[in-house]
Amino acid sequence: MSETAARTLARMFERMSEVIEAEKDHLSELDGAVGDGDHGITMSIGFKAVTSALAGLDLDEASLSDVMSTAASGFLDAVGASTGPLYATGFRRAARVLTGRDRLDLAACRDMLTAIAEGIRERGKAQRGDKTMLDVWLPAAEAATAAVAHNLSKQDFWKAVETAAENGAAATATMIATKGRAARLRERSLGHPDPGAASAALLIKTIASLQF
Amino acid sequence: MSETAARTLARMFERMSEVIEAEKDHLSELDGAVGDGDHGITMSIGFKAVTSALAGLDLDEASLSDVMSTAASGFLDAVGASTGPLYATGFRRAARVLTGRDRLDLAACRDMLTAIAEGIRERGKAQRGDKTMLDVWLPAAEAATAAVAHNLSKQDFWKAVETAAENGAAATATMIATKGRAARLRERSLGHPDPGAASAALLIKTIASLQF
Amino acid sequence: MKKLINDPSTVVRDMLEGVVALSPSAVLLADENVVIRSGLPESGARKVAVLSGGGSGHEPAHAGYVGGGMLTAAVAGDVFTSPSTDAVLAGIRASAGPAGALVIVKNYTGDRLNFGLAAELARAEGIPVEIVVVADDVALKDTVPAERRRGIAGTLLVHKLAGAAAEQGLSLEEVARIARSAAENLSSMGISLGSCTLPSVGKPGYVLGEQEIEVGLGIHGEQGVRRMSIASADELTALVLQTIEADGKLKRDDRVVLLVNGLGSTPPMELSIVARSAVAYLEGMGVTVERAWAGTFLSALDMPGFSLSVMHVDDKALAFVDAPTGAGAWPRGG
Amino acid sequence: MKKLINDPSTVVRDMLEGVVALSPSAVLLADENVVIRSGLPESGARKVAVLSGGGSGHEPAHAGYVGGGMLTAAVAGDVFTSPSTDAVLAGIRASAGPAGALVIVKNYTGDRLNFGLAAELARAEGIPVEIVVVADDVALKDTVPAERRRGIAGTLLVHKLAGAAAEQGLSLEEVARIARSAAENLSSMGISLGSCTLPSVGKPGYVLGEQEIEVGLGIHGEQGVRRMSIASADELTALVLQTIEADGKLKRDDRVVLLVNGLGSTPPMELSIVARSAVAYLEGMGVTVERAWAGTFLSALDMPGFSLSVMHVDDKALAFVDAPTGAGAWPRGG
Ligand SMILES: Nc1ncnc2c1ncn2[C@@H]1O[C@H](COP(=O)(O)OP(=O)(O)O)[C@@H](O)[C@H]1O
Ligand SMILES: Nc1ncnc2c1ncn2[C@@H]1O[C@H](COP(=O)(O)OP(=O)(O)O)[C@@H](O)[C@H]1O
Ligand SMILES: [Mg+2]
Ligand SMILES: [Mg+2]
Ligand SMILES: [Mg+2]
Ligand SMILES: [Mg+2]
Repeated sequence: MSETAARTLARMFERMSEVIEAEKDHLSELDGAVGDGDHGITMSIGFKAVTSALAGLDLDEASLSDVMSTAASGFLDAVGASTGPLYATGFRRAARVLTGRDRLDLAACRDMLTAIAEGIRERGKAQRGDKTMLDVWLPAAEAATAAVAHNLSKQDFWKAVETAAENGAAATATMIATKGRAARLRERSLGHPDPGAASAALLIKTIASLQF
Repeated sequence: MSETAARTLARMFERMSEVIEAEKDHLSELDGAVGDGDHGITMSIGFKAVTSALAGLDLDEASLSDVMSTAASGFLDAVGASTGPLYATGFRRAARVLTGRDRLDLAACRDMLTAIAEGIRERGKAQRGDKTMLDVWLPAAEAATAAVAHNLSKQDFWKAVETAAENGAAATATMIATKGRAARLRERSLGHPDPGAASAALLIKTIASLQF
Repeated sequence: MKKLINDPSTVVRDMLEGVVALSPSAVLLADENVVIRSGLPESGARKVAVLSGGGSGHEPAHAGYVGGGMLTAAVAGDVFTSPSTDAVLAGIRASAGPAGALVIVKNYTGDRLNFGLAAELARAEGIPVEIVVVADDVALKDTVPAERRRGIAGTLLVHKLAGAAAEQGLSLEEVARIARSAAENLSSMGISLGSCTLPSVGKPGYVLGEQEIEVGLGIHGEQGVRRMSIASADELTALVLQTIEADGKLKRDDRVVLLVNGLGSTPPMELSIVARSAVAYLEGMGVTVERAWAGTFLSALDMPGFSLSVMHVDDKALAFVDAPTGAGAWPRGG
Repeated sequence: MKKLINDPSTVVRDMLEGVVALSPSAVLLADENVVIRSGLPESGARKVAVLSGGGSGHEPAHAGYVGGGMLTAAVAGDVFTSPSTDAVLAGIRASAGPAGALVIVKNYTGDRLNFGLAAELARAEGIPVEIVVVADDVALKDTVPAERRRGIAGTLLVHKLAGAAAEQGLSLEEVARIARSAAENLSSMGISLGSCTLPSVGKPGYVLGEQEIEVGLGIHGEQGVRRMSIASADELTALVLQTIEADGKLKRDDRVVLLVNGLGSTPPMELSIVARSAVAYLEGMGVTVERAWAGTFLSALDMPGFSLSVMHVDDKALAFVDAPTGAGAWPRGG
């Protein structure tokens, strides 16, 4: 059982990397409007580093937690953009919460999403409404928590998570940035979605599509 | 008698300053073709400094030598172009050769011209044909020496000196500069008269016109 | 773009190799863009390590300040890009021992996050680490809250004080306290006469008019508070110092040190003229200028312009300022 | 023209006032643009004075090199104009005693004449004076005879050796001999990426194309040997060092010190990259680089570009190079 779950999680990162690759230019464009235009590049470098780190892992022996902490270290090889330490921290927290677990059931997925969101919050010291990726990860984690509490089906669980993420990303267009580079522009960031939120929604959509 | 001679010599410097002032732009233009375009300015500053230094001198008490050495010091106040130390040295040598003399006869004029030429040669280490002011002062001094040797009249003396100066200045247009800033241009200086030679010819013409 | 480089993609490594080739006091790690003070004793015998760094393009910061009595290590990112957490961690590991490390960070999100995470990872490995964030730029004082001010050239005064304190053998806690107090006593602001050109981009970030200057811009060419016409050195200097004054950081009888910084392509003649204006202004308002330096200390690639940094000092701080250092880019005299 | 100045007509005085305001080791004469080392003993107790100077616009040369162990006085003319004989004489009088003065002159007619006449006048007053002319620019080696080569950035190595020798209390004759030997062992050459703008003129002396550079130009923007397209730092460095080699001044097993000089607006990042190239080239040809520095040491106003200076040294010369100095602009380390 442990084998399969670790492989599944590794596949999740591969798919994430593919999606980011496909949306790379679009993400950089979004960052061009409010930041320094490199978000597609930094995410691409980050997830490539993750998949190549995972390629070095013996997935027959590795635990879920091993996969997550390998992904975290891989992300740290990324060029020093804001996203590097944010996702690395998120993945580290997820590795911690997955320790000793060998099944990717809905409770594990809820805990994983929550750990990532908390890790990003802790590292970046941002709050909801600050126009960052947190405006996607937080509502997604909350939707997952509510879905488990209401005993939703797997399909409905992932539907709820994905919708929360998409709504969160869309909402950033109406926010004024107060964190990261976009913060220097303040009002000028109004009307533009946050690139980090957009990529976060893509990642969550990818996880949802795997229907663990 | 000493009074009159000193006054005459001081008047010579005044007239020189006036002539330089009138030809200032033209001299700078000549320098623009082969040098750094400031020869009119440096000569103007130099001779203004000379006349203002002489204004501080009691001409009823001063000797010919006093006038010359005051002119020399005055010239040293000039901005630091090549001409400053060249003329200052020339005038110092002239002051020395006029020491103890109180008449501006033709022998004194010959010695004065020769001393100026020698001072310039000594200071600048240039030779005839190097395309400098020396190509005017040297032939002028030689013409004066020959004129005295041949016992020429005052009028013929000054005619000979003036002609030698003018020919010397004209000849610099056919020379390649080897001294001063124009030397860096070498062949490119061919065809252009030397500004320092042109101003030297103007100065000698001014002396000649006074017919001491 | 005309730049004295080999390849836009190797500027950082080439530059660091040049820095260490010229500096007997620093070595470059083989696999990371980290410059370390040479001749460090073995881990157990080390004093508190003082680290700094950030994106490249700010030379001589930060590698130029590596040396006894100043930085123990400098971590260099790509041009105008924070170094990775890994690189920072490698720097901490290579330079710090049980006495710990003080990490001095300019207030940019990427730097705060990467240096912050590296510090946390180092702590998990048993190395005590303290972080000091420098946010000395007063230009945006009416635009952003104090904690979001940028870190600019004054940062190297924090390096100096922390490095001198560490060299004295003080504890990490003490060194951190001294660095924090330096950061709090510090105000800076810049004025640019033009933009800068990233080697990888090849053209300037923006173009100013023939007579136009940008007041209060950041060291990556970020927007300032306004554009205006070029004015005299006296006027521009007064403008900067008045902003610091209005921020409540400068008044009669203060004792300060002054840093006149060139942004990358400002000739020494102009920096001396600005320095004259700044000293005269400060002395005119009754401030004592204890030390003053002019030079290119923390640049923004090839940007023309200057910044002024003013730090309040007492006798103790001055002693740290005056303490000897082997860092190649720290100026003489003052 | 955007420059950090007050008035084109006061740049020199303003600049010098700035230099001495920042340098505890130098004072400015009230009525001449002459900077003198502070705290000189009374005339009879003075060591040999070492003077230099020339037109302004070459900052930090020459005032920045005034200080113990380097220059005793620096005489500044207007921008790119030799100082007057009077000013030089004032400098000699103020700095020299019976032990005499060594005057170091870059090889320009105006400088040679004014410094030369001042030396003569000083001698007439009883002050022993020796003159050393520096003509280190090899760029025009195939165009002008050796004695007409220009003096450029290497000059400050002559300042350093002469200053260190004087500080040791050596006689004028000895100090002059050491300076002359330094000048003879010295080769320099520059490459510019653009022109410079005189404050009083307000526009650049010439304009280079987008990709064009000028090889071998002088420090007042005088013509070089040729224009070519920008090339890599490695290539440009090789070009300069090959010219010095071809002049017979560089060969396997030589021991040299290396000065990488910015011409006024070259950012430190680029100078470090050039330094890396130069050290690698020299070491690659079997030359030992005993010391090396990069910085803006002798500029041409706001000209972008660099020059390299190479001086042959033996142990004695190296000891003078390494001797301590209080001159603010002399670099650390090396
Ligand atoms: N403090 C923060 N907390 C959470 N997310 C942040 C924070 N600062 C920035 N971000 C996210 O990072 C994104 C930018 O990432 P990226 O462009 O890769 O890095 P950089 O800003 O360093 O160029 C922003 O769009 C935002 O979503
Ligand atoms: N070594 C020298 N000997 C004699 N005259 C010289 C020498 N060098 C330059 N000159 C003269 O000086 C003139 C230039 O003077 P000026 O333009 O006033 O000074 P600068 O060359 O310093 O700008 C030249 O035209 C030449 O006649
Ligand atoms: Mg970005
Ligand atoms: Mg970025
Ligand atoms: Mg001229
Ligand atoms: Mg001139």
